[in-house]
Amino acid sequence: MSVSDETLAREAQAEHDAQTEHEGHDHPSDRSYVGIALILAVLTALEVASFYVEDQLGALLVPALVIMMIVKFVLVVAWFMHLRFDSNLFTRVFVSGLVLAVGVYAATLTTFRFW
Amino acid sequence: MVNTGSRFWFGVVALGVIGALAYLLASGGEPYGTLVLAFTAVAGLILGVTSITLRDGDVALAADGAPSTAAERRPVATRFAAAWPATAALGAAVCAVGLATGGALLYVGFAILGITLVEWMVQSWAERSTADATVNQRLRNRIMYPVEIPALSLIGIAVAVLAFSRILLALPKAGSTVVAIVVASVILGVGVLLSSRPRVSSSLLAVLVVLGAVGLLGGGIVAAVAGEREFEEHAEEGHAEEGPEEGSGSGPGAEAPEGTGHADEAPAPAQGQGGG
Amino acid sequence: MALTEERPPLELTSGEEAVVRKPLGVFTRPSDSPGWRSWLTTVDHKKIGIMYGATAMAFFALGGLEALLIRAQLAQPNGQVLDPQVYNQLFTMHGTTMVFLVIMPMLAGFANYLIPLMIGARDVAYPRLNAFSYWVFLFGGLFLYSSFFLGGAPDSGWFNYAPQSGVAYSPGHGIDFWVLGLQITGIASLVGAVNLIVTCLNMRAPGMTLLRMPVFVWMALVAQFLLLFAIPVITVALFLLMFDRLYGANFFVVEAGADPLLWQHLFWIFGHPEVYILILPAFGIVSDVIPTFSRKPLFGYPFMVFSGIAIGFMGWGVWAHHMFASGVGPVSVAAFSLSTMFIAVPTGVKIFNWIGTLWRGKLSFTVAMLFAVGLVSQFTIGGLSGVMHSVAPHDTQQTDTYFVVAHFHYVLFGGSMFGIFSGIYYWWPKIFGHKLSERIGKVHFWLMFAGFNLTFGPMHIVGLQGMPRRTATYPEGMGWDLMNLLETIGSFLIALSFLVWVYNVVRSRKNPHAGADPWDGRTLEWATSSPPPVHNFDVEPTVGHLDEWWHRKYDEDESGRPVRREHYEFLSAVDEVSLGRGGREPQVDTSSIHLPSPSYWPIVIALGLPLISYGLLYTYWLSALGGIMVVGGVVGLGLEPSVDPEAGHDDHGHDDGHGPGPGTDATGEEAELVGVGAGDGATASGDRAGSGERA
Amino acid sequence: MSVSEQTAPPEVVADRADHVPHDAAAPAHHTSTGLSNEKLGMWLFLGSECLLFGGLISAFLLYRSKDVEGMVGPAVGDLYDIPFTSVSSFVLLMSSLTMVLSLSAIQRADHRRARTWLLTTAMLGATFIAGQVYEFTSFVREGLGYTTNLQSSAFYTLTGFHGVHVTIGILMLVSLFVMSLRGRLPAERSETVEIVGLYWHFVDIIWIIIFTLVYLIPA
Amino acid sequence: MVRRGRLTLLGLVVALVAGGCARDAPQDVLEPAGPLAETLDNLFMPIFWVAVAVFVLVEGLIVYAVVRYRRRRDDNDDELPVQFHGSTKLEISWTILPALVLGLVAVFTIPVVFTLSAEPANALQVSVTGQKFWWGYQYPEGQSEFGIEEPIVTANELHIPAGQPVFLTLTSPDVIHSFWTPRLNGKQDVVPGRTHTWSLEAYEPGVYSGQCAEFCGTSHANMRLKVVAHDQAGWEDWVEGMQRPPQKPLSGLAAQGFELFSQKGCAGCHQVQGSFESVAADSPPAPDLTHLFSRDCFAGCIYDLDDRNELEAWLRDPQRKAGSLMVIGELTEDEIDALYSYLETLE
Ligand code: HEA
Ligand code: HEA
Ligand code: HEC
Ligand code: CUA
Ligand SMILES: [Cu+2]
Repeated sequence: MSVSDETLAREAQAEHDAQTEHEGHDHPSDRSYVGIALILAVLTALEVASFYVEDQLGALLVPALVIMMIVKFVLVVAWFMHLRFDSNLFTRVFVSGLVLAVGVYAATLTTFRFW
Repeated sequence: MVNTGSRFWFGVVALGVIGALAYLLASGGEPYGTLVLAFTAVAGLILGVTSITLRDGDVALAADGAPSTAAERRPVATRFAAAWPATAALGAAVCAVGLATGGALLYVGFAILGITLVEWMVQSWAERSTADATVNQRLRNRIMYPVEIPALSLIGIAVAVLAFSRILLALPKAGSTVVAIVVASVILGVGVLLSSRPRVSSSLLAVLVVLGAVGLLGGGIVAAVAGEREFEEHAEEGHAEEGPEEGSGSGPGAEAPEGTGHADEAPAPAQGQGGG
Repeated sequence: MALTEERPPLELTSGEEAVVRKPLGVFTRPSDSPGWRSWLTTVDHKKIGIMYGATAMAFFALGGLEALLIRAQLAQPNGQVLDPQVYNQLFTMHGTTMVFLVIMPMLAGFANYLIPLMIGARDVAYPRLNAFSYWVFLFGGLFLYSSFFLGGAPDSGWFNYAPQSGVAYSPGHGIDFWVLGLQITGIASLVGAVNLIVTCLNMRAPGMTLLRMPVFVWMALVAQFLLLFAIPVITVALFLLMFDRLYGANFFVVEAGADPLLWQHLFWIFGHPEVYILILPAFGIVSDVIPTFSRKPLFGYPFMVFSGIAIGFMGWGVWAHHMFASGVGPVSVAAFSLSTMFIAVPTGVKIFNWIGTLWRGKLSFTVAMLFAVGLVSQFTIGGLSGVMHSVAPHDTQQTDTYFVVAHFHYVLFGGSMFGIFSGIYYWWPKIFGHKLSERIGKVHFWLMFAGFNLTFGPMHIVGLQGMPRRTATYPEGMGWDLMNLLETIGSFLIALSFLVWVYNVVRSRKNPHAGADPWDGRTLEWATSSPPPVHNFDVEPTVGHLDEWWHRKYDEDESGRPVRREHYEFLSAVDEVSLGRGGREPQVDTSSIHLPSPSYWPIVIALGLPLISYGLLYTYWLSALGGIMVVGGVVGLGLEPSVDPEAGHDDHGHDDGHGPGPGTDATGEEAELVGVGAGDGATASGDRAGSGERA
Repeated sequence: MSVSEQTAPPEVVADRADHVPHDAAAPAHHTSTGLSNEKLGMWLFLGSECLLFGGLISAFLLYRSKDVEGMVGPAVGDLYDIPFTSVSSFVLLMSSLTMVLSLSAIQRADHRRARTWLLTTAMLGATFIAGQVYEFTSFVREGLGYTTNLQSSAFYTLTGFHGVHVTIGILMLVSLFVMSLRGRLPAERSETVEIVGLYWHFVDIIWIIIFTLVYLIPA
Repeated sequence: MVRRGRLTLLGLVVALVAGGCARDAPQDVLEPAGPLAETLDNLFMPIFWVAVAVFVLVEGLIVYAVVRYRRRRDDNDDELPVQFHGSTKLEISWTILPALVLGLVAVFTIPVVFTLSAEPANALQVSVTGQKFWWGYQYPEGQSEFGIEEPIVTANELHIPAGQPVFLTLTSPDVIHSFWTPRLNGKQDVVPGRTHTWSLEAYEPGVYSGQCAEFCGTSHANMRLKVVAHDQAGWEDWVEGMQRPPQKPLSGLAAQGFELFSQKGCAGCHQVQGSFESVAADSPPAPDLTHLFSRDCFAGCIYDLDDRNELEAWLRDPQRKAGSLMVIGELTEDEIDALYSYLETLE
C-alpha cells in the first residue's frame, strides 16, 4: 500500500472517530460566551482607537489591524460558530473555502502590480 | 357580533371619512365635496349599526343552539375573513384619494385591493374545500403563510429601519452616533433584563413594546417631517452624471444604493436557501 | 432549510369523519400521480436525473445545430451563409450552450441518478432542492434562449470579455440575457453542489467508507466541490457586469478608470476549475466502464482517487494561463505557466492507470467500452495540446487561434462528450430496462470518432497556420481553405452520427428487457432491478468492499482467481432475466419504506427566477411577481414537511436522510431491521430452494 | 486493497446494530458521518460564500487603491464616519453574542429566553441595517452616488451585498421567533436555530473583515 | 476493425499534416521570419516532439492493449483474467517521469518569458492604437537614427526597417484588441486603460500578414493588418515620403473632391496633415489619410487600394464592412469620383 493510501485510510479513520465521538455536546456555558464577547468588544475598541493614533503607529498600523481582525474572526468562528467543539469536517469545509478565497484573490490582486 | 354585512358598511364609513379628510386637504377646504363624503360616512355608520342590531345574514346566529355537526360548524377562519370587505373598501378609498391627489397613494390603494383580492379568494376557496374547518384553515395557511410571513416581517423590518434611519439623518453627526449607541444599548439592556428576570409581567412587557414602537415610529415621523440635517457636498470635480439621486425624497437612502439592494434581492434569497 | 416539518400528523379536531374530501385544484400537495404531472412535482432523484439528461441532450442538438451553421459559414473563404452579427451570436451561444447547458447538466444528471444508487442510498440528501436545481437549470436555459426572440442573443463569446460586453459596446439586451441566465443556472449548480456533497458524505450505506466509493462518485464529488467554490466567483463577475449594464456602475467602464483585467481574472478563476468540472465526472464514468469490460478491477484505485483530488486542487492555481497575452506581466506569466504544466502529472496518472486496467484484461468492446477507450485516446491528444499552451511564450502564438479551438474540442468532445456517451450506453439498460442496440451503437461510435477527428484534427493545423478563432470569415490565399472544408465535412459526419444515436434511442424501446445486471457490473446500482424501484433498494446494502456488487457475485479460489458464487442476492425484486446464474431476490416487505413526497414548490420558486430577470430588463412589476414567487416558494418549501403526512404511506415514504422526529425515526429503524431480517430469512430459504432446483 | 481480502457475507443485522444511534433524546441523524445534513449543508454554503465576498472585497480593494486621474466625486475614504461605523460594527458583534445565547437557551429548552434573545438579535440586526441606510443616504447627500465613480460602485455593491445578507438573516430570525411563539420550535429542533445562527455569525465575521479592510485601513 | 480504424486515422493525420505544411500560408506560425518568432519556434519544436513522443507512447500502449487483450470469440466467459489491483511502483514512476519531463520543459520555458518581455536596445519606437476595426500607427518625432524628424502617422500598414528591432507601445480607446503578426512575433492584447509593449523584428524585407486576434465586435474578422519590412533604401524612401505633406489640389476633379472632403464631413473624422487637422492627433476616430495612397490596403487591410472599384464601393457604402464605424450620408457617383480623385493625390 502506498503512502497516500495510508493517508486516506487515516482520513477515513478520523471520520469514523468523529462518527463515534457523537458530536461533543459539551457546549460552552453562557458565561464563556459573554467572556468571548467581551474580548471581542475590547478588540474592536482597540481597532477603533488605532484609528485615532494612526500617525503614532506608523507602519505598525496595518499589521496591528489585520492581526486584530484575524483574532476576532477566529474567536467568532471557533466559539460562536462552535467550530472548536464541532466535527472536524465542518472546519475543513469552511477553511478550504476560506483559504481558497484568500489565496486566489490575493494572487489576483498581486498580478495587478506586476506591469 | 360584528357580522359580514356590517363590516362592509364600516368599510364605507372608513372610506367616507378618509375621503372627506383627504379631499378637504387636497382641495384646500372646498366644502361641498367634503360634506358629501362625510355624509356618506354617516350613512354607512347608520346602516352598519342597523345591520348589527338586526343580525341579518349571520350564519352563526342561525345555527345557534342547533346541534353542532361537522357540516354546520362555523368555519374558524370566518372571524378573519370578514375583515376583507372592510379592507376592500379601504383600498378603494385610498385609490380614490390617490386619483384625486395624483401620486403614490393610487398604487398603495391598488396594492391594498390586490392583497385583499388574493386573500379573500384564497380564504373563500379554502372555506369551501372541506367540511372540516381546521383542515380549511390549514389549507389557507399552507398557501398564504409562505407569502404572509415574509411579507409581514419584511414590512416590519422596513418600517423600523426607515424610522430609525430618519432619526439618524435628522440629528447632527455626533448626535446620530450617540443615539445609535443609546438605542443599541437599550435593545441589549432590555434583552438582558428580560432574560435575567424571568418573572417580568406581561403587561410590563406590553408597555415596553408599545413604548418602543411608539417611540420609534413617532421619532421617525417627526424626524422625517423635520428633514435631514445639512450635508456638505464633497464633490471635488464637476458632477458628471448624478441625476437620479434627486427626485426621491421619501425613499430609503438614495436611488442608487436602493437599486443595488433591489437587484441583490433577486438571487440572494435563493442562495440563502441553498445552504439551509 | 430546516424550518420545517414539526407539523404533527393531521388529526381532525372534531374527531369524527376520518376521511376528509380532498380539495381539488393545484393548491393541494401533489400526490404521486402517474402521468406527466408526476414529472413536474417529482422529487425522485432518478426521475430528476433523467430529466437533466433529456434536457441536456436537447440542448446538445441546439448547440450542435449552431455549430453546424458556424461550420457552414466557414466551409469556404468569404462565406456568405451568415451575417457577422449572427455568426457572433451563434458561436457565443454555441460555447455557452455546450458548456453550461449540455455538459454540466448532463453530468449533473448522471450524478443525480447514480450517486444514491452507487452509495446505497434511497435518495439524495435534499430531494426537493434537487428538483429545484433541475427546474432552475431548465428555466435558466430557456431564459437564455429566449434572447433569440427578444432582440438578439448575446454575441461577445462565451467569456464575454469586458468592455466589449459593456453597455457602451453591446447596447442590446443580448448580454443581459447571458448575465442573468448564467446567474440562474449558477443557482442551480450551487444548490446541486451542496446537495450532492452532503449526499456523498452523509448518505452512504453502512460500510460504504469513502475509500469504497466508486470512482465515479469520487470524481463527481470533487467536481461538486469545484462547483461549490467556483460558482460564487462567476456570480461576483456576473453581478458586477450586471450592475454596470443595468444600473450604471463603473466596474468595467474604462473611462472611469476601471481595469478590464478584473473581469478576466474573475471569469477564469471560475473558468478553469469549470473545465475540470466538465471533465472529472467523465473520467469517473470511464473509470467505472473500463474495469467492467476488462473484467478486472480498476488499476490503482487510490491513485485514481488522489489524482482526481489533486487535479481539483491544482485547477485553482492556473487560471491566468488564459491570459498569457493579456499583459499580466512576466512574473505572473511565468508562475502560471509553471503551475499549468504540472497539472499534466495527475492527469497522466489517470491515463496510465486506465491503460493498466486494460492491461491483461479481457476486453469486450461494447459501445460503452469503445467510447471509454475513445476518451482515453482522444483526451490525451487534447491534454497534450494543453501542455503546449502552457508554454507561455509560445502560447502567444496559439492563443485565440484554432489551435485552442482544437485543444478544447479534443478535451471537451473527445473527453467529456465521449465519456457521456460511454455512460449513456453503459447505464441505459439500468435506467430504461433495455439496452441500446450495440450494432447501431457501433456505427454511431465509428462515425462520431471519424467525424470528430476530421472536424477538430485539422484545426490544429489551421491554428498554427495563423487562423484566429471567432472570425466570421477569412480571405482566400491564407492556406486555410482545404482544412476548413474538411472540418465542415467532419462536422456533418458528427451530425449524422448524432442522428444515428437518436435513431438508436427511438427504436430501442422494442429491445428486450436487459435484466438487472446485463454487463456483470461491479458497483451497487447493478444489484437492484432495472429500472430501480422508487426506493432504490428493498434491502439497504451493507458494504464490505470496494466493488461491493462484484464481491457479492464472485469468490476466489485458492490461486486468487475469481470464481462466480453459486448464489448471491440482489438488493431488490428483479425480473426473470436476472435470476439466472445464482441470482436471488430478497423477500422483504417494502411497504414501510417512506420517501419524500412530491412538491410544487421547487417548480414555483424556479419559475420565479426568470420572471425576476425579465422584470429587470423590462418592467419591475414582473420582478415583483417573481420575487413573491421566490420568497413565498422558499418559505412554503420550508414550512412544508418533506414527507406529506396526508399522503397515504403506501408506496413511498420518508427516508430523506433524517427523520421528521425521534418518534417516526424509531419506526423507520424498526422497519429497516424487520426488512433486513426478513431478507436474510429469505436468502436462507431461497438458497436451499435454489440448490434443490439445480441438483 | 488486495485480492486476498475476503468477502464478508453481509452480516447485516449485527453491523446495523452499532450503526444506528439508539439515543432517542439526541436528534437522530442516521447519516454516515453522524452529522446532520442541514448543518453540513450550511457549512458548505458558508464555505462557498467566502469566495463570493472575497471577490467583492477584492474588487473594492483593487479599485480603491487605483489612482484614477480626474476622478469624479469624492473618494469613499473621505466620507467615512468612523465613530458611527464603529458603533454599527459593535452592534453586529453584540448581536452575535445574543444569537449564541439564544441557541444555548433553546438547547436548555428555555424557550422564553431563547425568544428574548432571538428578538434582541433581530432588533440589533435591524439597527445595523438602519445605520447602513443612514450611512448610504448621507454619502449620497455628500455627493457620492452609486454611479459616481469606481470606488463608489465597488463600495455600495460590497456593503450592499452584506446588507442584503443581514436582512435575510433578520427575516430568518423573525421567522424563528414566530415559530417559537406558535410552539413549533421545540428544543429538539434547536438545530434550526443553530443553523440560522451559523449564517448570522458568518455575516458578522464578514463584517469584521469589511470593517478592518474597507474602513480602518487607509487607502 | 479497431486496428484498421486507427491505421486509417494515422494515415489521415499524416496526410493532413503534410498537406497542411506544404501549403503557402502567409500567417504560418511555424515559419518564423524574425528573431523573436524564431525564439518562440525554437521553444515550440522540442515541446512539440515531447508531445509527439507521449502521444506515440500512450496511443501505442492503448492500441497494443486493445489488440492484445480483446476478448476473442472462443473465450470462455467464466474464466476471468488475473485480478490485480495496481502497482505502487509503476504508479509512482508514472507520476514522477512526466513530472521530470515537464520540469525540463519548464526550464526551457521560463527564461524565455523574461527575455522576450525585455525592451530591445536601439529600437524604432512606434505607438499603436487598436480600435474598432483598424490599426493606427504613430512614429514619434526625433528618432533621427531612423530618419524620423517629424512624427509620422499612418494606419493599417506598419512599415519597419528589416533587421532592426521595433518596439511597440500599444493602447486602445475602445475594447480589447490583440496585435498579431504571426511570422514576426506572438500576439499582445491591447487592453483599454492599459499601456502594453511589444517587440517586432523581421530578418528580411517583405510583407507580413497579421490580424487582430481578440474578439472585438462585429467586424473582428476584418481587422487585419500588414507589416511591411523595408531594406535600408526602401525605408529611407518611405520615411521621406511620409514626412512630405501632400499638396492641396488646386484644380480639376481633385479640387472638387478636396471641397467635398470637408463638406461631406470626412474631415470631421479623418486627418489630412497640412489640409485638415480637425481631429485630435493622438486619438483620431478614423485613419489618418495624409498618405493614403502610399498603402496597399485599407479599412483594416481587407480591401485592395490598387483596385479603384474597392475604394469607390467603400465610399458608396462603408457598411459593406459590417459594423464599420464610418458613418456617412449617401454620396452621388459624381461626388465619389471627385473624392476619389482627391484621395488619389494623397500619396
Ligand atoms: C474539459 C476541459 C478541459 C481540460 C480537461 C483541459 C485541460 C488542460 N488545458 Fe485547457 N482549455 C479548455 C478546456 C480544458 N482544458 C477550454 C474550454 C479552453 C479554452 C477556453 C476559451 O478560450 O474559450 C482551454 C484553454 C487552455 C489554455 C489557454 C489557451 C489560450 O487561450 O491561450 C491553456 C493554456 O495553458 C490550457 C491548458 C490546459 C492544460 C495544461 C490541461 C491539462 O489538464 C491537460 C493534462 C493532460 C495531459 C497532458 C494528457 C495526459 C498526460 C499524460 C499522458 C502524461 C504525460 C504527459 C506529459 C509528460 C506532457 N487550456
Ligand atoms: C462541450 C463543448 C463543445 C462541443 C461538444 C462542441 C461541439 C462542436 N463545436 Fe464547438 N465550441 C465550444 C464547445 C463545444 N463545441 C466552445 C466552448 C467554443 C468557444 C465559443 C467561443 O469562442 O465563445 C466552441 C467554438 C467552436 C468553434 C469556433 C467558432 C469560432 O471561434 O468562430 C467551432 C468552429 O468550427 C466549433 C465547432 C464545433 C462543432 C462542429 C461541434 C460538433 O461536435 C457538434 C456536434 C453536434 C451536432 C452536430 C448536433 C447534431 C444535431 C442535429 C443534427 C440536429 C438534430 C435535431 C434533432 C434531433 C431535433 N465550436
Ligand atoms: C464618422 C466618422 C467618419 C466619417 C465622417 C468619414 N469616415 Fe472614413 N473612416 C472612418 C473610420 C472609423 C474608418 C475605419 C473603418 C474601418 O476600417 O473599420 C474610416 C476609413 C476610411 C478609409 C480607409 C482608410 C484606411 O487607411 O483604412 C477611407 C479612404 C475613408 N475612410 C474615406 C472617407 C471619406 C472620403 C469620407 C467622407 C465622405 C469619410 N471617410 C468620412 C470614419 C469616418
Ligand atoms: Cu480588434 Cu478583434
Ligand atoms: Cu484553463
